[in-house]
Formats: sequence, C-alpha cells, structure tokens
Amino acid sequence: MSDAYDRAVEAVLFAATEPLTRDAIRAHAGDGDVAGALDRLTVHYRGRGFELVERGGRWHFQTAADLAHLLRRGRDEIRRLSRAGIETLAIIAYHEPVTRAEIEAIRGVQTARGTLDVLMEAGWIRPAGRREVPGRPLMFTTTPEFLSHFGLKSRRDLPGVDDLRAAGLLDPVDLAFDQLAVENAGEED
Amino acid sequence: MSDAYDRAVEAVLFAATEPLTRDAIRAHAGDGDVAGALDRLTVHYRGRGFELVERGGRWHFQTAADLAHLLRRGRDEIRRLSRAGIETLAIIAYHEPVTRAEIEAIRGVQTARGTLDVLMEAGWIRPAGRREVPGRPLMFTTTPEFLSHFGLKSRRDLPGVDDLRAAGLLDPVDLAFDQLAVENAGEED
Amino acid sequence: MTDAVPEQLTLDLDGFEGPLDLLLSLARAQKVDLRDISILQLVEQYLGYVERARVLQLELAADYLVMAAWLAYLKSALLLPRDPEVEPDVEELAIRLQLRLERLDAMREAGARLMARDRLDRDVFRRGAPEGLHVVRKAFWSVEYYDLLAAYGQVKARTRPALHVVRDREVVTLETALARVAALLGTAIDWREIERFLPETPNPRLRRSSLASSFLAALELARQGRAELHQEAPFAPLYLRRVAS
Repeated sequence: MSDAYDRAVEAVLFAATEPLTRDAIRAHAGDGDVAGALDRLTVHYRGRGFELVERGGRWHFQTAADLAHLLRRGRDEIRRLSRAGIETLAIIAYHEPVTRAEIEAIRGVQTARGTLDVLMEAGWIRPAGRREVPGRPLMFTTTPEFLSHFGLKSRRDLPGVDDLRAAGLLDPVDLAFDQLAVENAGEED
Repeated sequence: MSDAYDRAVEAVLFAATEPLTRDAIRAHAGDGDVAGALDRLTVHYRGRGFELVERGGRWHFQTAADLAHLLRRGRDEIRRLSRAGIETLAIIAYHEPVTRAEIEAIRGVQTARGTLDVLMEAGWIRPAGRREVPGRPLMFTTTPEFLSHFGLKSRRDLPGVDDLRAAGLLDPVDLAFDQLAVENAGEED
Repeated sequence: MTDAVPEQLTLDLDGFEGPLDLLLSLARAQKVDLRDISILQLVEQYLGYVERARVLQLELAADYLVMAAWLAYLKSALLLPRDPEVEPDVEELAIRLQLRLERLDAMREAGARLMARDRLDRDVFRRGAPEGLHVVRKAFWSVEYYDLLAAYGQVKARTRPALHVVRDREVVTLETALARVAALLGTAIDWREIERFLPETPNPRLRRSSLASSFLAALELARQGRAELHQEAPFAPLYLRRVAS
C-alpha cells in the first residue's frame, strides 16, 4: 500500500472491537485524510472476503454477506424476535422518536410487558427524552447498534422509507383517533 | 480478488476467534487449495495495516508490528475542578506562600486529602519550602502554568478584594453574614 | 358451511393480535392494494365475524366488541345521507381507518424486510479476535477564571465575620468592668484616678474599651450609692472613692 496513513487507518479499524467514528479513527491514527483513506479502503475491500462498511457514521470491517453459509457453522443462533417485537422495532425505526402510546396506536394493541425490554436488551432501542405533552411520556429511538446490526448506513437506508413517507404513512400518529380501541381495551387491566 | 476460494479462506480467518490450522480452515471454507490461498493472502497483506502470519502451524491476522503503537493512545480528558479545589487554588493564589493549615483556617473547613494532589497534578501549584514554625509545614505557591492557564502576566494581575466587591463577587453572601454579625452582637448586650 | 366455521373461527381469533389485526387480515383478503379496499364491505365482514362468535357463545375480548360498536356506528353513518352538521365527517373517519390499516401493514412489511437483511452476527461477522484499541486517559483539569475569582470572593465573604469576632473579643464588657471596679474600690479608702482601676495592657484599643466600660461602671456604682465621683474641670482627671457604709 502506498499511503502510510491509509495503512494506519486500516490497522486501527482492524484492531477495533467497536465500529469507529472518524474522530475515533483520527484519535488513534493521528491527523490525516480520514475520509480519503476510508474511501480508498472501502474500494480496496469491495468484493473481498470481508469489507469496510459505514453504519450510522461509524466504520467497521465485516465479512461479505454472500459467505454467511461458511461462517454460521458452529455459532449460536441469535434469538428470534416475536412478531410483536419485530413490529414494535419497525415502528420505532420508521417513526422515531415515538412514545409507547404511539406504538400502541399504530399496532392497535397494548404492548406486552417485555416487548420493549427485549429490544432494549438487544441494544437496538433506547429511551430518548420525553414528549412535552401531559404525562410527559418517554420517547424511544433506535441506536447505532441497530444500524450496525441491520446493515444500514443511516436511517435514510431503511427499506422503503422514502415511499412510505411520500404516502403519508410516516406522518405523526393521531393519538386522539387511533388510540380509541387501545384505551378502551386498557381499562380491563 | 480473482479466486472465490481465497475469499472464503480470508473471511474464515477474519471471523475466527483463534488462530486456525489448515484443517480447521478447510472445515469452514470447504475443500480447496488451502496452502495456495494462504500463500496468496500472505503476499497480498504484506506491508498493509495488518498481516497474515503463521505461528506453529496456525494462521491468523494480526496488526502490523510497526503500527502497534497506534493501538495504545493517550487521550486528554477534560475534568472540572471540585468546588474545594477551586477555593484552595484561589487561596493559594491570593496568599502564597501558604501552608495547608493556613488554607484550612481561611476556608474554615478541612482540606480533603487529594485536593492539593489534584492541583499539583494539574500543574497549577507546587511545594515551595517549609515554614520555620513547629512542625515545619510545607508551603505552596502557584506555578507559571497557573498564570498562563488564566492568562495572567503575574499574580499582581489578580483583582483585589475591593475589585471583587465592586464586581459583586463578594456581596450576596457578605450581606447575609453582616446581618448575622449584627444579630450576634445584639445577643451579647 | 356453518358447521365448519366454529373450529376455524376459534383458531383464527387466537392468531390475531387484536381487532386491528383482524381487520387488516380481512382487508388483505379483499384486494392486494389496501388503498382500494371497500370500507363498507370490510365493516360488514368484521361485524359478521363478531356476530358469529356471539351466536356460538365464544367469549370475545372487550376490544373486539369496542371496535364492533365503533364500526357499526361508522356503517350506519356511511349509509345515511351525509349531515354536514355532524362532526367528524364520516368519510374522513373511513379514510382514517384505511390509513391505519395501511400504516400497520406497512410497518409489518418493513419489519419483515428488516429481519431479512444481512444481519450482523447472523449473516455477516465482525473480526473474531480483534486486538482492541486502548486509550490511556490523561486528566486535563479545567477551571474558568471567573470561577476562580468567584470562589475566592465567597471564601472571603464566608470567613470575614469570623475574623471580625476575633478582633472584637478585645473589649472589656460592662459586666467585667463593674466587677473589677467594685472589687478594687473595696481595697481603696481615698480618692483614686479611674485609670488606676484599668487592667494593664499594651493594646491601646483594649485600653480605650476598658476606660469606657470602667467609666460606665463608676457611674453605675455611684447610682447605686456605692461610690463617689469627683472631677475638677471638664477633661480633668476623674477620681473615684468608696462610700463608707
């Protein structure tokens, strides 16, 4: 490799246990053209056994997706999410920040105990402030780990997000109307 | 990369949690020219940020030895001084050279172990001889770093007590105490 | 046909996550594109479902019945000529219901697409044994100049009264002077200058205080008839004598 700085960036990314921001790379590799190095390394590793990818402004190496079958062997199968968990995660990702009441309004049912816990435990969502409405409900957003895990460069990479937005399906939730059924059902508890 | 098998070997070595024998590589990557792939990969990574190395018949990637220093980096961490630390520093600056007992007399409270250490670690104060009284206590003065941190040419640049009062830095608490003094005086009569 | 329904109905309801889920399934059975569904037909289907459950005396969760009541209202309003006075607009309610179904459907679809992506630790993997990056932290202390000055101001403000008290202790109180003058008077028979009743001190401030309080003590003793005072002229020496009892 011709460029000593590219080499340093490559070594730092390779040794890191976590995806690194440009600032973190610079903190270790020293001052230099981080962006240029990342571009050149991305091109260099394209099509190899592992690749350099960006996830939410953080960079890491990961194996090529088409080699998954070679590498899954002998690994613990990751826990399967329930249908409620998958829907809740999708709602948070596409509507964030979003409150529990808004999630319930979209799903039409109360969120079972544990659904949000499982997503938080997985490190994919986190509480992010409160909505300034009566009751000040907690809002949830996705995390950088969510982007890393699902291979998304940023939230703009969410599948079909532009079409959904254009169709008005990501507009703010009208709680007054949509929560009707949920509230009534909730009175049982 | 031309060879699909080289790619598989590369990915397997990258994802492995420990150095792999040729047999172990073959178990994951499938049948193929493992030795040839290892040779080609060794050549490819020579001189890059990390290298493919063999140790006792086992293969693994490791960061290039000459870049190991990048993996350990010092970082400045900005920390704020505690209230006791700021007060102690101020007293030393205004009264230097001053002993610990004198600082405590002025502050009216004991100086926690470590407060002076932090100020010395910050490079703002230093021991400056001993006071020739029983016990020969250590005296402290400020350092040139102290002056430069606060942009002062000399200690004479520190505002006097009258200046502090004029700036309102003395008054709020002052009034309360004056009130108290009057009340105490009243009790004596 | 009715004979076959009970079993299937029970099973189906078990599989639904609430009335909205059931509505969405019914809507999807109508057409592929949710934007073209017939709300009226959907309402009919839902109410039919609930009615059959009622006939078969299956216990339905309350939220299914709440939704049924709301849909029955929507249906009657849709069938009646529109009354512009009534709010909200029925057509609007129907569109909103449709949007809700579309949104839930979209989120389901999105969830499925997310799960099908190349996921870290399932389809793609990070390096198995990274060396790790280590950061050696070096503390760098920071204080603002203002904070330094404000802290000193507060120390001064806090401790000044204490210094005051130390200085003010250098006084002779009236009680002390009274006791001293009375005691010394007992030992003297003739006139004596008031200065001779004062304790010896090199401190001029203390001496002034002592003189003032001793003078007051003398006046008090005179008032009580225990002492006599004598002075030749203003600012002349002041003499003091015990009154023989």
